[in-house]
Amino acid sequence: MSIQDDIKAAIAKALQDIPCVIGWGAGPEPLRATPLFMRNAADVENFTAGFLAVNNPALYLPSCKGVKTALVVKGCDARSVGQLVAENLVKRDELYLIGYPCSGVIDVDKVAARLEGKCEPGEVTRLREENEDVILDTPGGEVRLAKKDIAADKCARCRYPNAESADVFIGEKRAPVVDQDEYADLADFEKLSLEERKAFWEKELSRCIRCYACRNACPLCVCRDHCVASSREPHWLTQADGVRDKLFFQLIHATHLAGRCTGCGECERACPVGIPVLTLKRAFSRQVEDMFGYMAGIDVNTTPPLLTFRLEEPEIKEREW
Amino acid sequence: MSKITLGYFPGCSGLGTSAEYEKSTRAVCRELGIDLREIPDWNCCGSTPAHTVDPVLSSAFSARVFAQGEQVGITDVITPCPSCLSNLRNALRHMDDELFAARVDALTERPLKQEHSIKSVLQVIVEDIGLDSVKARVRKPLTGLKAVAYYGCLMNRPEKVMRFDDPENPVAMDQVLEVLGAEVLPFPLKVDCCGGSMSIPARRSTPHLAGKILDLAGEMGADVVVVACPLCQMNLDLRQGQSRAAGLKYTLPVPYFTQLMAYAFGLSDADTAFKLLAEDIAPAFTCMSRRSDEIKAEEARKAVLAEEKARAAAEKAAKTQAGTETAAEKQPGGKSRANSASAAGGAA
Amino acid sequence: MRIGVFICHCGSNIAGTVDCAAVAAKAATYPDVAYATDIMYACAEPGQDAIIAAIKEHQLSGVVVASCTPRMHEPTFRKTVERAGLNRYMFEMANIREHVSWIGKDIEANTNKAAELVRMAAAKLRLNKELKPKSFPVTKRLLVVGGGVAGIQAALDAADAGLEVILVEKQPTIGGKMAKLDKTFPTVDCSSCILGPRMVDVAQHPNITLYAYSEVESVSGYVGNFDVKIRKKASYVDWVKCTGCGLCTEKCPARKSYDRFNEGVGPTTAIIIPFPQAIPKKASIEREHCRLLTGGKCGVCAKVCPTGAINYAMEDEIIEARVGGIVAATGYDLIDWKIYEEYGGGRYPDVVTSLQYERMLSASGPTGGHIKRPSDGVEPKDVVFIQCVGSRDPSIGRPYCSGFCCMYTAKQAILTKDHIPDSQSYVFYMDIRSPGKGYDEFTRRVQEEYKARYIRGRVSLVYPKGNKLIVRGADTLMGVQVEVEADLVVLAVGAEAASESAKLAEKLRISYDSYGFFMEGHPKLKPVETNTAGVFLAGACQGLKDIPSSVAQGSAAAAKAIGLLSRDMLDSDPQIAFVSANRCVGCGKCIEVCPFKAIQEIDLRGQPKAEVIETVCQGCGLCNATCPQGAIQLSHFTDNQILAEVEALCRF
Amino acid sequence: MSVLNTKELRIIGFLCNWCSYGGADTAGVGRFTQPTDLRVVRVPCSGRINPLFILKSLLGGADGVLVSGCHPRDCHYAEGNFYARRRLELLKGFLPVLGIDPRRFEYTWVSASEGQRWQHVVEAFTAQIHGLGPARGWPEAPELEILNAVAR
Repeated sequence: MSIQDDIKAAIAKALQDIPCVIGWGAGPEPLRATPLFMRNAADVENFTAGFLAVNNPALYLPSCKGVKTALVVKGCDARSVGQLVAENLVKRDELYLIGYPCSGVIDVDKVAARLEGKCEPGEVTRLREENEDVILDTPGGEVRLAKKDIAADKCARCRYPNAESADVFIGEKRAPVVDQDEYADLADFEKLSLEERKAFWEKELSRCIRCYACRNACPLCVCRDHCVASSREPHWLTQADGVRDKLFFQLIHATHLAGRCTGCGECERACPVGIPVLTLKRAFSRQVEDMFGYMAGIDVNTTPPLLTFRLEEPEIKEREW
Repeated sequence: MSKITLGYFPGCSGLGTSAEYEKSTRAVCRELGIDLREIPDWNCCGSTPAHTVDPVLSSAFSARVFAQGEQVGITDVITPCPSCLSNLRNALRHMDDELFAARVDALTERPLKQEHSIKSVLQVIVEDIGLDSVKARVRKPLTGLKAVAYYGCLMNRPEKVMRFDDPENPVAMDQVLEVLGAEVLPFPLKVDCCGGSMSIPARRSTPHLAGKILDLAGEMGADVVVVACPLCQMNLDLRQGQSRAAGLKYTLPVPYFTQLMAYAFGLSDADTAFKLLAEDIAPAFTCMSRRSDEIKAEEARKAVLAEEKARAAAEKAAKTQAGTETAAEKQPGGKSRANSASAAGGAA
Repeated sequence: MRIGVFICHCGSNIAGTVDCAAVAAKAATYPDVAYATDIMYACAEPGQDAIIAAIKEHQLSGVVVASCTPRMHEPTFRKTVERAGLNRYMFEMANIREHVSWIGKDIEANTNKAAELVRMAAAKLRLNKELKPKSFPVTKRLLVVGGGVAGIQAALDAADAGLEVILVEKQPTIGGKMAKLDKTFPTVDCSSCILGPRMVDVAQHPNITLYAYSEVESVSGYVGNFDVKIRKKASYVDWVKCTGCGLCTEKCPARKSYDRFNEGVGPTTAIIIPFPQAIPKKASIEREHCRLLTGGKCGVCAKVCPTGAINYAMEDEIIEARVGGIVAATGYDLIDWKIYEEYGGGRYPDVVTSLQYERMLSASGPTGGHIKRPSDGVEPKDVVFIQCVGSRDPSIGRPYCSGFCCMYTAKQAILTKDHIPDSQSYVFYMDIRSPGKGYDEFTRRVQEEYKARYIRGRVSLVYPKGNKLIVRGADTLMGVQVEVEADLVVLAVGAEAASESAKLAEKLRISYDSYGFFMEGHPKLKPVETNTAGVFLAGACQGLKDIPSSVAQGSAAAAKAIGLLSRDMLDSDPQIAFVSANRCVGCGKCIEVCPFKAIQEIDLRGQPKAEVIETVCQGCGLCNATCPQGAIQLSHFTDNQILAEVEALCRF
Repeated sequence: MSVLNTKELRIIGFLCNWCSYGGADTAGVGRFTQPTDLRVVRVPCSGRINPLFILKSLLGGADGVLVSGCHPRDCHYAEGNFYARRRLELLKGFLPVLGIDPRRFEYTWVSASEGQRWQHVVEAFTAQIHGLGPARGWPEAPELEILNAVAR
C-alpha cells in the first residue's frame, strides 16, 4: 500500500467524527492540484498528496473557527498552523492534523523554463512521480525531470519536511534538506547597492495591479475583509496607482508579518505578475531570528517577539549619542 | 615565557643623573621578558624648559622621537621618566588637534603616519606584565624592609592624561614593593611636591619641601623612600645635606623601585647599581636583615606553638573520649609559654 | 469645519524671532481655516476673551493656538474654548516657543517652521472628535513615602484635614536625617525637641497608619485609585508584643554591629531601638549582625524579652492598600566621600563626616554629647571643617550646590566652641551661601563672636603626622598656602538623592534627573506636582533643601493632595482607546500587550471581540500600534490624525 | 513649500509626550540652540508609534525620521517603550532592503530633564541627515503628481 492510500485511510478515519478534512485533489491540468474539502468517502477518492500538493491548507483555518477541522499538512503548512495556534487565532483542540513526509512541491514556472521550446506547461497531459524524478507526457514524448530542479525555492531550504505537530503521521520521516536556513535566497539581492535596491522595487512594483492575491493567499493575513488596505478609518492607503502606494501596501503586509511569517511563500506564488514579495518578509524573518532567536510556527508556547519584550535586550545595540 | 617587544626612550637623565634607574630598568625588563628596542638617534623629549616657552616646538621634539620610532617599526614606546612620559603623551594629545599637528609637522617635516602610544615602565610592569609574574621572579625577598613609595607629581597626574592609578593615592609602586616582600607603610605624602621644579627659581624652598617628605617617612619608621622619577630622586637623595641644614632629622636612602626589583630578583651589583646612590642603602639592608631574622624567629615560634596546640587538642579529644577531664590543665601551660616567648621577642 | 488660528507673540518670546503676522497670513490659506490672527498674549485674559469672541463671531468649530508647549497651557486653552461653547477637545496647539522661537534666531526659518507646525495642528484638528469624560470614584486615602520631616509634615497636615494617611518608612523609626541632628540652624535649637513632638503626633494620630521598616514594593493603578503593595520587612520582633523596654538591646552579645542611626560613630548591638525617642519605639534585629540568624547560636534576646516578642522565624509581609494620591518624600543621602583620596579616603579615623560629627555632638549620641576623637577618645582642640566635599564638583559628576552645608558647618563650629571653649575651629570654604531668614547673620556670628577662622580656599591634602592631622590648603584671599595642624577634621559632605530614589521613581512612573532627584511638574508653577497625576513631591527628594523648606514643601504637597482627594468623583481622561467592533477580528493582540489589562475579550453574537474598559485605559496607544487592521484606535491620537500630521509635513 | 530650500531638509520627529517632548521643551526653556529642520509630532508614548508611520514618512518624502521616548524602565505607561524598542530596531534593520539608508531613521531615549541631551540628539541627527543629503523620492501616481503640482 502506498503512502497515498495510508493517508486516505487516515482521512476516512478522521471523517468518522470530523465533518471536513482539507487536503488536495486533482486540479484543472496535470501539473496543478487544487485544495480539496473532503466530507465523504467519495471526496476522499479524489485526494492526492505529494509533489503537486502546493497550496497551504492553513489558509482556510481562520474561517473554520469553532468547527473541528482536519487538515492534511506538509511540514511548512504545519508551521503556518503552529503560528495561528501560537497567536490564538485557531484553537489546537479544534484541529486534527494528518502529517506525511514531504519531498518538495512543484514550481510550475520552473517546469515551464525546462520545457522551453518543447511545449507549454498546459500541454502536458500526464505527470508521474518516480522516486526523486517526475515524468511528463508531452506532445513531443516523455520528459524526465529531477524533482529538485523543478521544486519550489522554499523546498531547497526546508528544515521541517515532516509536520512535527501532526496528530497522526503517515510514512517514514525525512531528513531535513538543510540544518540551517542561511537565507541564501537573499544573497543576490543584497549584492545590490541601496540605489539599485530602490530601483529594483520601483521596477518590480510598477507591475503590481493591486489585486491583493498575495494577501489573500497568506495564511496569516487574518484581517481578511478588514484589511487596512481598503479601509478609510484608518486611511493608510490611497487608491492612487503609483509605485509608492503599491510598495506601501507590501510594507504593511511585511510589517504585519514581522515575527509571524513562516516563509510558506504562498504570497509570492499567488502573485500573477511575479513580484518577489517574499523577499521583504524573509528579510524581516532573518532579523527576527537573529535578534530574538524566534522562528515562527515552531513552538506554539512562545509568545511572538513583537507581542512581548525583555527588560534588557542583549541583541539590540542602541545608538550612543 | 612570552616575550614582549617595546620601544624604549631612556630620556636625558638616564644617561647622567639617573644612570642607576637606567641600568636597573634594563636589567629588570630583561628578567621580565620585555625586549627593549631603544629608539635610534632619539632626542630630548621637549620637556622643561621648551614646553613652558613654546608648546609647538616642545611637541615637535616629541614628534621627532615618535617619527624615529616609526622609521624602524616602533609605535608602542615606554620610558622610565615621568617627565618624559608627560611631555611625550601631551604631545600626542595635542596633536589630536589637526591645526596643532599641522604646525608640529611643519617643524619636523615628518608627519606621523601611525597611531602611537607611550607608557611608563611602572605601568607596563603592573598592567601588562602583572604582579604575579614579578612575584614569580623574586629570589631574595625584601622581607623586613620598611619602605614608603613616593610617586611625585607627574606619574599619575593630570588624571585625564595619565589614566593610570589613583591621582591622589596611587598604589602601583606599593603593590610592586609588596610582592617583592617589603613592608610598605601607608605614606600620605605620596604625591606631594618634592620641590623639583623650584630648585632653580626658589632654591631655598626645595630642601624644605623635600625635607618634609623625608621627615614624615623617617617618623613613620621607613628604611627607604622608593621613587620612580629621576628628578624626585635627585632632590630627595642629593639634597639631604641641605635638608639637614633646614632642620631635617632623618637620613634615608632613596632607591628607584627598579633597583629594589633587581635586588630582589637576585641580579648582580652592576644591575642594581646601588653604589650610584648618594645616601648609602646598606644601613637599610642591615635593618632589613635584622628584622627579617626576627620575623623568621617569630614564625618559627608560632609554628612550634601551633604544633603544640594541635597536639594538646588531639590529646584532649583522646581523653574526652576516654571520659577523663584533665585537658584543662594543659592550656595555661601553653599560654605562659607563649607569653614568655613574646617577651623574649620584645627584648630582642 | 471652521477653524480659527491664533498665533501668540508671547510678548517678545515668540515675536522676537518669529514673524507672527506672516504665520497667521499663511495659516489663513490652510484647508478649513476660517479665521487666523496674531495675538499678543493668548493665555492672558484679553487673549482668552479675544479667542472666545472670535469663536462666536466667526462660528468657529475648532481652534488652533500656536504659542508655548501644550504641556504648559493646553489645559488653559481647552477651558477657554469650552467657555465659548465648544467641546474642549476641538482644540490643538502648535508649540512655536519651546520648539521654535527659543531654540534659534533665524527669523525666516523660524517663521516657516512655525507655519508648518500650525499646518500640522490644523490638519489634525480637522479630524478631531468631540470627547466627553466619564467620572469615577476617588479613594480618599493618601500614601506618604518617607518619614523624614517633610513626610511627617505632609502626613500630619493631610491627616488633620480628615484624610486617611498611610506613612511608609524604610528605617525602623521615622524622623529621617533631622532626627540625627543635634541642633538646627540658625536658631541653634534642639532638633529632637522640635521634631520629637511631631513624631509623637504621627504615632498618636487616629488617621495615620504607620508602616516603619517597610518599603513600597509596587504601585499600579492611577490617580484616584492607586493599588499599592507595601513590603513590611522582617524585624524578627513582634511589634504588637514589644514594649520598647530595651532589655534585649542591653543583653545582646553582638556588640560590634554597625550603628546605622549613629552613622557608625560607635558600634551597637544586633537588636536595636535606634534612639530613645524612636517612633515606633520597637526593637528590630539587623539580620546580618545577629548571631542566631547568621550562625544559628545565641537566642539571648528571646530569653530576656519579658513579653516573648522575639520571633526569629519572621518573614517579610506584603500589605496591600488602595490610595487616591501619593506623596514621595524620600529625602537624600550623603555622597560617597571616600572617593576623595586627598582627604584620606576613609583611611584616617579622625576625618569624620558632618553627620557623624552631628552624632558626636548629640547628647543622645554614642559619646553622650562629648566630642572625642574616634582614634584615641581625646577631646580635640583644633577642628578643621572642609566645605563642599562632593558639592560643586563636576569632576565627580556633582556640579550642584547642596545648599545647606555652609549653614550647618557654621552651626557645628558654634557648637564646637560651646562644647570645648578653648577650641579653635577652621573652616575651608569656596563661597558662603546663606540666603535665608537670619542665615547670613548666623554665618557672621560664628566668625565674629565664636572666632571661627574662615579660610577661602580648597584643601589639597590631609595627612596624619604624629597624633595630628596636617590639613594643607590654599588661602585664595591671601594668596598663600596654609597648613593647619588639626586634631579632628570634619568634612561637610554634599548630598545626593536617596540611593533607591530611581527605583521608586520607576514604580511611581515619575521622572527624575541625572542625579536622581524627582522632576517637578513645572520648575516654578508646579513645584510639588509631578507629571503623573496624583503623585506629589515633598522635601529633598525633589531637590536639596533645608528643614524650613522641606517642611513648607511637605505642607504644600499635603495641600495639593487634600485638594485632589476632597472630591468624590474625578473625571477620567477621554483620550483612551476605542474598538470598532465590526472591524475587530478578535485576535487578542491588543489584550496581550496592554500594560494595564484595560482590554477584555467579549462575545458579540458568537464572535470574540476586544472591548476597552474605559476607566482602566490610560491612553498609551500601544494597542493601536499593535492592531494590524487598526480596529482599535486611540481617541485624539488616531491613525488618521497622526497620518494627517505626517501628510501635512510630507505633501507640502 | 515646507522646508526652506538649500537650508533645511525634511525631518520628522515622533516624540512621546511624557519624556522626550518634555526634554525638547526643557531644551527650549534652556535656550539650547538647535537646527530648524525638525518638526515634531507629539504622541502619548513611543509604544503608540506604528513603524508604518515612519515608513509612510520616508516614502512620503521625509529625509529623516527621529523617534524618541522615555528611557527603558522609565516609561510613563510602564512598558510602551519596551515594545517600541523591538519594533523600531527591526524597522531600522529593514530599511536597507528598500534601498533606504538606515541612518535616515534613528530612535533614542531622552528624559524630560535632558534638555542638553535633546539638543545634542537634534544637532547630531540633523547633521547626519544633511550628510546624507535629500532622499530620492518614490514615484507617485501620475494623477497625484499633477494635483500636487497644482497645490504648490
